[in-house]
Amino acid sequence: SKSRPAASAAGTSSERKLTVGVAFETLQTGYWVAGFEAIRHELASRDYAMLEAVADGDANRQLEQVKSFITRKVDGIILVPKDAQTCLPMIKAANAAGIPIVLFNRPAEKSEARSVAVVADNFALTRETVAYQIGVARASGGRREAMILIGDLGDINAVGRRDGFDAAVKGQEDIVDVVARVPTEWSQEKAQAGVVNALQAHPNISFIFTSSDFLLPSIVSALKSVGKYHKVGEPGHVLLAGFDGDATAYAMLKDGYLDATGVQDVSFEAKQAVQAILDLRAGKAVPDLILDPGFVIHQKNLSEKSSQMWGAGVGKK
Amino acid sequence: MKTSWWLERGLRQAPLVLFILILAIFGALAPKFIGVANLVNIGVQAAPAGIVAIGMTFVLLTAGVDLSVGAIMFVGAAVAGKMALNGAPLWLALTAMVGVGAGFGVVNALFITRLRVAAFIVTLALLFVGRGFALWLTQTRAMNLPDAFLQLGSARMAGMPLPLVLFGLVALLAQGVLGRTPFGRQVLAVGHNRESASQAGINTTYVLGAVYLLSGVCAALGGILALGQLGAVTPKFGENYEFKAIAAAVLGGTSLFGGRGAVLPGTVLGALLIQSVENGLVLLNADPYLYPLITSGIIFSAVLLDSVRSFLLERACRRKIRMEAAD
Amino acid sequence: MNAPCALEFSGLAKSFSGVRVLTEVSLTVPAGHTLGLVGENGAGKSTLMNLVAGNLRPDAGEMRLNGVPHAPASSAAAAHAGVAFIHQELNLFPNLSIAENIFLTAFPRLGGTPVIDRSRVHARTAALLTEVGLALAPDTPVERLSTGQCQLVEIAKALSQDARLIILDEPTTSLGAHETATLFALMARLKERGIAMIYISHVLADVLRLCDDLVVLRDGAVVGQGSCNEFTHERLVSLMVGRSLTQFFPERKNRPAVEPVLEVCNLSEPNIVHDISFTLRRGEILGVAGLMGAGRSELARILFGLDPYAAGKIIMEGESLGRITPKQLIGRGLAFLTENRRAEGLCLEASIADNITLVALRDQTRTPFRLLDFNRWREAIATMRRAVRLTARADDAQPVRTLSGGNQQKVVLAKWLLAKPRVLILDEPTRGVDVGAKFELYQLIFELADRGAGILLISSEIEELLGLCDRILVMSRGELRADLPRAEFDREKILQAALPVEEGNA
Amino acid sequence: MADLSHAAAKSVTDRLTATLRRVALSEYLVLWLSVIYFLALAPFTPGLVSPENLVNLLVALLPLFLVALGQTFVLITGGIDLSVTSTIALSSVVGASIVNGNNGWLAGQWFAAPVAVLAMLALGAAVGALNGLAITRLRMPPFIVTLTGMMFFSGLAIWFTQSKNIGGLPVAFTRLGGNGWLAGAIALATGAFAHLMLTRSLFGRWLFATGHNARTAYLSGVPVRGVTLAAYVICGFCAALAAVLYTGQAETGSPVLGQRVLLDVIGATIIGGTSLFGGKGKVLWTLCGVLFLKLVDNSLNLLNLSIFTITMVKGGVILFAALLDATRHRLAGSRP
Ligand SMILES: Nc1ncnc2c1ncn2[C@@H]1O[C@H](COP(=O)(O)OP(=O)(O)OP(=O)(O)O)[C@@H](O)[C@H]1O
Ligand SMILES: Nc1ncnc2c1ncn2[C@@H]1O[C@H](COP(=O)(O)OP(=O)(O)OP(=O)(O)O)[C@@H](O)[C@H]1O
Ligand SMILES: [Mg+2]
Ligand SMILES: [Mg+2]
Repeated sequence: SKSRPAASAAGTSSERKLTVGVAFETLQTGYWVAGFEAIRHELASRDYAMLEAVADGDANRQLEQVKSFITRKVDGIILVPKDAQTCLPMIKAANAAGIPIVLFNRPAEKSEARSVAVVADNFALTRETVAYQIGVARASGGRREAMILIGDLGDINAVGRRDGFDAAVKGQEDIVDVVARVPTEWSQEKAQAGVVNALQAHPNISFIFTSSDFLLPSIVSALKSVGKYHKVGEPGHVLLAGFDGDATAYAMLKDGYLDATGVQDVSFEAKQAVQAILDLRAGKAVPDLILDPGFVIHQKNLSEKSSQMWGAGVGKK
Repeated sequence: MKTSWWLERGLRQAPLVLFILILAIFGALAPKFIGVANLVNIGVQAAPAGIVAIGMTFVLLTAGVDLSVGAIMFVGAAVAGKMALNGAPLWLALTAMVGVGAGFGVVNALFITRLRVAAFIVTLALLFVGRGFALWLTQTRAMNLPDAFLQLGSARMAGMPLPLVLFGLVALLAQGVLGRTPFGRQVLAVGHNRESASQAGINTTYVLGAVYLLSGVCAALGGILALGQLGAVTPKFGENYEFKAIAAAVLGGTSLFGGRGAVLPGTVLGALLIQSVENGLVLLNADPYLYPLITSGIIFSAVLLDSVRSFLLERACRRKIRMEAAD
Repeated sequence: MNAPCALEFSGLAKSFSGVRVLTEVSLTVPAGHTLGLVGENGAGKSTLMNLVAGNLRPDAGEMRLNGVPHAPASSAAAAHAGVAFIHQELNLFPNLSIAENIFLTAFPRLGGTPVIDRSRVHARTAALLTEVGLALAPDTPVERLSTGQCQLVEIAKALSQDARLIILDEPTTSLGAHETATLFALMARLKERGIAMIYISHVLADVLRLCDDLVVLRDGAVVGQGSCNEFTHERLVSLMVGRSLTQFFPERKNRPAVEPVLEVCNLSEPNIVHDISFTLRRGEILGVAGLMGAGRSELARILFGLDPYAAGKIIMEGESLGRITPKQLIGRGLAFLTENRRAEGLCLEASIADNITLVALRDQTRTPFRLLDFNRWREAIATMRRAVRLTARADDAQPVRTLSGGNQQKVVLAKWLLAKPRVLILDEPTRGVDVGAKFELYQLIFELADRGAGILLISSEIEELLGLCDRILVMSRGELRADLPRAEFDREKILQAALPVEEGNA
Repeated sequence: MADLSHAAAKSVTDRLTATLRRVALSEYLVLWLSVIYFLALAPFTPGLVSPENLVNLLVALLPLFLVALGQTFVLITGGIDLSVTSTIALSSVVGASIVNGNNGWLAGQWFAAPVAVLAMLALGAAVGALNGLAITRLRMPPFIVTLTGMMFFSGLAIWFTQSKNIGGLPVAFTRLGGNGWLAGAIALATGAFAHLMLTRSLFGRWLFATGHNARTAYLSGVPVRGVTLAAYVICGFCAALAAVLYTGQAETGSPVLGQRVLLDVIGATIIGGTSLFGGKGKVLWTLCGVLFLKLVDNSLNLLNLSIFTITMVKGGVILFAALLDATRHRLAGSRP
């Protein structure tokens, strides 16, 4: 669907400024902050008011927050739920109040509750990213010991990315041998210690995938401490790939340290989410799922794709 | 006679024995585990939480608790990070960080000693205030710090990594203060009973205040070491450190009801034990789902052993009325 | 004598949340004199001393120490001014060693550093311990000491401070005869050094013997004051209680029955007790005498199921008790008043009411749901308060912590009496209890015996044992040394049996 | 005339100060604080006084109240239970895996919901019993036992579900938490029962005695171990009951359900007046503490403050409440 200028929607209720409630489950990584800012920017550019709430990882609290949005009679809700199931009561509450609700980046499970979701596909995008990484490994020849940094196992995105990784390496045992799976619980420290320890146990590790780019500094610090932080193409380079496409990843790509990362298109998702609310208010048909195709950015397509990478934008600011 | 002597010795050193046992088990499963390099690693990784736990030990000894340590680390790191990114020299940023720790410590101390609010609540409140403030400072963004911080973490002193050296020094100093100075002894007395202590002529306000100040400073030092290893400040920086620190201290035999415990070997051993388990599991490439199960199982067994030990010790040392007339 | 008085009070007053505890107290202690301070439980003795020692601040009036106004803001300030206070409720830290307890606020240090000079601490502690007659290593943890030994440590601590005025608040309550004699000798030496002392005790004979001057407090006011030789025992008592007391032990009407309630056969536990056998009969009051550390309290603890025993048998009312918990024993009609009322007898922060009803709670409930019946509950409390004559000033809901020592002991006794026990083990029940109240407690003990309960009375006061018991056991070093029927009661004989026999002739 | 009005004014101010004093010294200070806070914020906070919001507030408060209620029992014994959050998570996923319509063990059966609820409650009680046994039989410190319990049971819940949420719960089950009336009735009944237990029953008295001085209690014939064990079982049970409500509200069995409420639970209980050192606590105090905390949360949500501000203000408000409480104790001359 093509995004339309806001004027038409605003015109229908010009007497009152529209208010949209934005409820995020967390703001704890750069990706979510970027998403939050993109939505704020998008709403501001259309001169809408925004109510904000962050649930800090607690689904029940998020339900309370959505209910208080409803109490305050917002005109639409953009929600980043904790997971696919716990958001159902929130969607139902919004449905019951007749308020359009759009899920940002995480879809809801199928049910009678009506919502629109704008999502990137964690699983597929990770699989593609890792496939690219494997391709590089294959080209360089030889078998590599590999390590994955797994996110919080209570987080569906982390699980999706882990599954994407597993799918990509399946059948590629001749190229990658996964010797270390480091659970990070989304903590930099655990990641750092885990990587150091894994490198201790398997000094030959030369293939690392992190489930989120915000853990990259931990990997870099661990690699530096054992003298294995080299640029792409240099001897001893450890193949590195991540997910998200944040500022650190952009810098590392530019400087030639990172091989690839899976990028979700934040501004696209934000635009789509806001537009979907307008369309729903205007009674137009909106598909249940708006897909952010996302893309893998790597050394070869860097110049061509970097303009779409949100981390590049943040970096410039 | 001889055997009972050995038994008592063994019982007294039980935490150490257990620690060695765990090293042996992991070592047998993953030979790399007991390599010098890895053991040094464990020490380095245990250092941040270890130092925080040392400060926490003092607080626990007074029958208090400091839940704000994690928040202190975060605020300190955020302030230091901002300064460093704006061009301040490293030493200034680090001093500021210690200053933040001391500042929080003083606020805790004021509320607890002067206004007589329960330590749990004061430090819980400061946890919220601190984290909120630091989130605002960082705008919940991750901050990648200049390389100087990372160099600090990988620097060496006398062949040993700087964090390890610092950890050792702080531990020795703390144990010295606790065991060999009047202040240290008074901490134990206050922990047993604040009112009795004040009747015995101890300036409890001073002792309690100093203890929270110490804890704040230790939290900041721990934060510096963590920064040295990570080179970045994220919104989760320092999260759950309060539990980690308390766990290390209690694992080392410090009582939450005050008056009992030690930094060496106690708390230090506790911190090392926890870190060894995590390290060992990574070396074994264990199933991530099993991490919490195994870690908690081992901590549980350690404390269980400790409680069995103190029970047996208590029995062994039960007062004897009659001298052994037989021999 | 123109030297200023060591201590002068004028018009001191103190109240706790509106209740007057001290009114217009004025008195003087000349330098080098020992002042005896006596009064009933709750008369305000400890409170008065707490004012001197800086733990409390007076509402009105002033104090002078050696002629200088004395208004300590804290106990540290009072100690600095030269006042040492040996608390009635021992105030030591069990998690620290003897030496550390003594020097807690005044550690000798190494040079100008903040590091403790351990060898000096050790040496000075050893010297102090010798002076008070306690043969223990300075680094012994205090938690391993008995109450009596703790008391001696408190005294050593007071000595260490080089005080000009030493306050001893009931220092002999848990001392044996021997330790008490050591203490008195020590006090004599201190007096020679010109140190003023205030001596508080319920043992009036001691007070009359030791002190130069006397002050009697009643309900927080001075009712008698003068040089010691103006007072007799009888006069002191009548001043204290406000009426004359003609006898110190009540009349015993009944004699014990023959059937046994508690039989102990060859009870042994290595290093604790050795081959103890005795029988307690219905209605009998069986005394247990012995020196400090004789193992009497240990015996009682074994009987009450708190400590294990290796061999022997305990039979209660014909049934052998195996390993059995206090709860079950209480259910069978056993009661045990321990010697450590603060740690084992009371919930200090809980109310008087809750403490009194703790043991016999079940009797205050009502079926079907076993919910508390508040009427019955209140009634039980009122009855027990009357029975033990608890001070009327205290409210049921008041925490026990705020009671005077003697009244606290009455609460513990009330708690056990409410359970109507058939065997009652009393470990130092009259410790810290004033004469008037003691008489009442004795009456209660007699009443209980008359109702058929067997009573095992452990006491360090031989007079008390002689006056109350039908039979006296003497213990020494965990062994039973003598079993004397009333006809053979003799102070000398008891003391002789209590002395430990040398290893050689054992 | 002027005199008269003067006198009247004086008597009014007198009465006012007397009332203020009474409020300040009341053990329900937190309740008064909540009322004052509510009245003070009402004019500035859009939607605070609206009926829907009040209902939301009350419904949101129920599960937290239940967890805090159980915690009160444990705190009275002088212990602490940090494992309540993972108890919630574990019973949530177990209940959901029994009752869910996709591949639940009892999917579609009419008795699925009651069996699931019973299983959850039994599980909660069992977790509590494990904690209690380790504490009483193995003489381990409660803090560490329940801290490792927190790690273990939460790890178990995540492992059990392999990180997946369990949706598709039947209405018969979710209604318990989702329907405010039912949830309210459950919480009210539990609260009333607990109140009776604490104030009127033998067990309640034993609980307080154990918390005041376990040694004395044991010597006085209180089954200290049994009482302590029971406190942890009750705590686990209440956490599981809260899990029923939380799961119903979220319509999902989630292995991370309730993981963030631990500090809220203990904070609310302590603010209410229950002591961390044992021997003090009341159901009504806990209710007031929970009310206060939730009211603050709710109002800050409605005020549309940023997450930073919310976190900081929450800390400040907790501190302020505690400060008032400490002052009250000092005025009353009693101990906190
Ligand atoms: N903190 C307090 N709050 C309320 N009342 C108190 C407090 N401390 C003491 N009292 C009351 O003051 C009175 C005097 O107590 P005090 O301890 O001075 O008596 P005492 O003469 O030392 O008695 P005893 O011989 O039993 O030791 C008692 O009635 C006691 O209940
Ligand atoms: N071998 C020993 N080692 C350590 N302490 C000892 C030893 N022998 C005796 N004692 C001390 O003697 C004390 C005896 O305790 P206690 O004074 O309670 O005995 P008792 O017979 O009950 O006397 P009383 O009832 O008069 O106090 C013990 O507390 C212990 O500290
Ligand atoms: Mg007294
Ligand atoms: Mg004794």
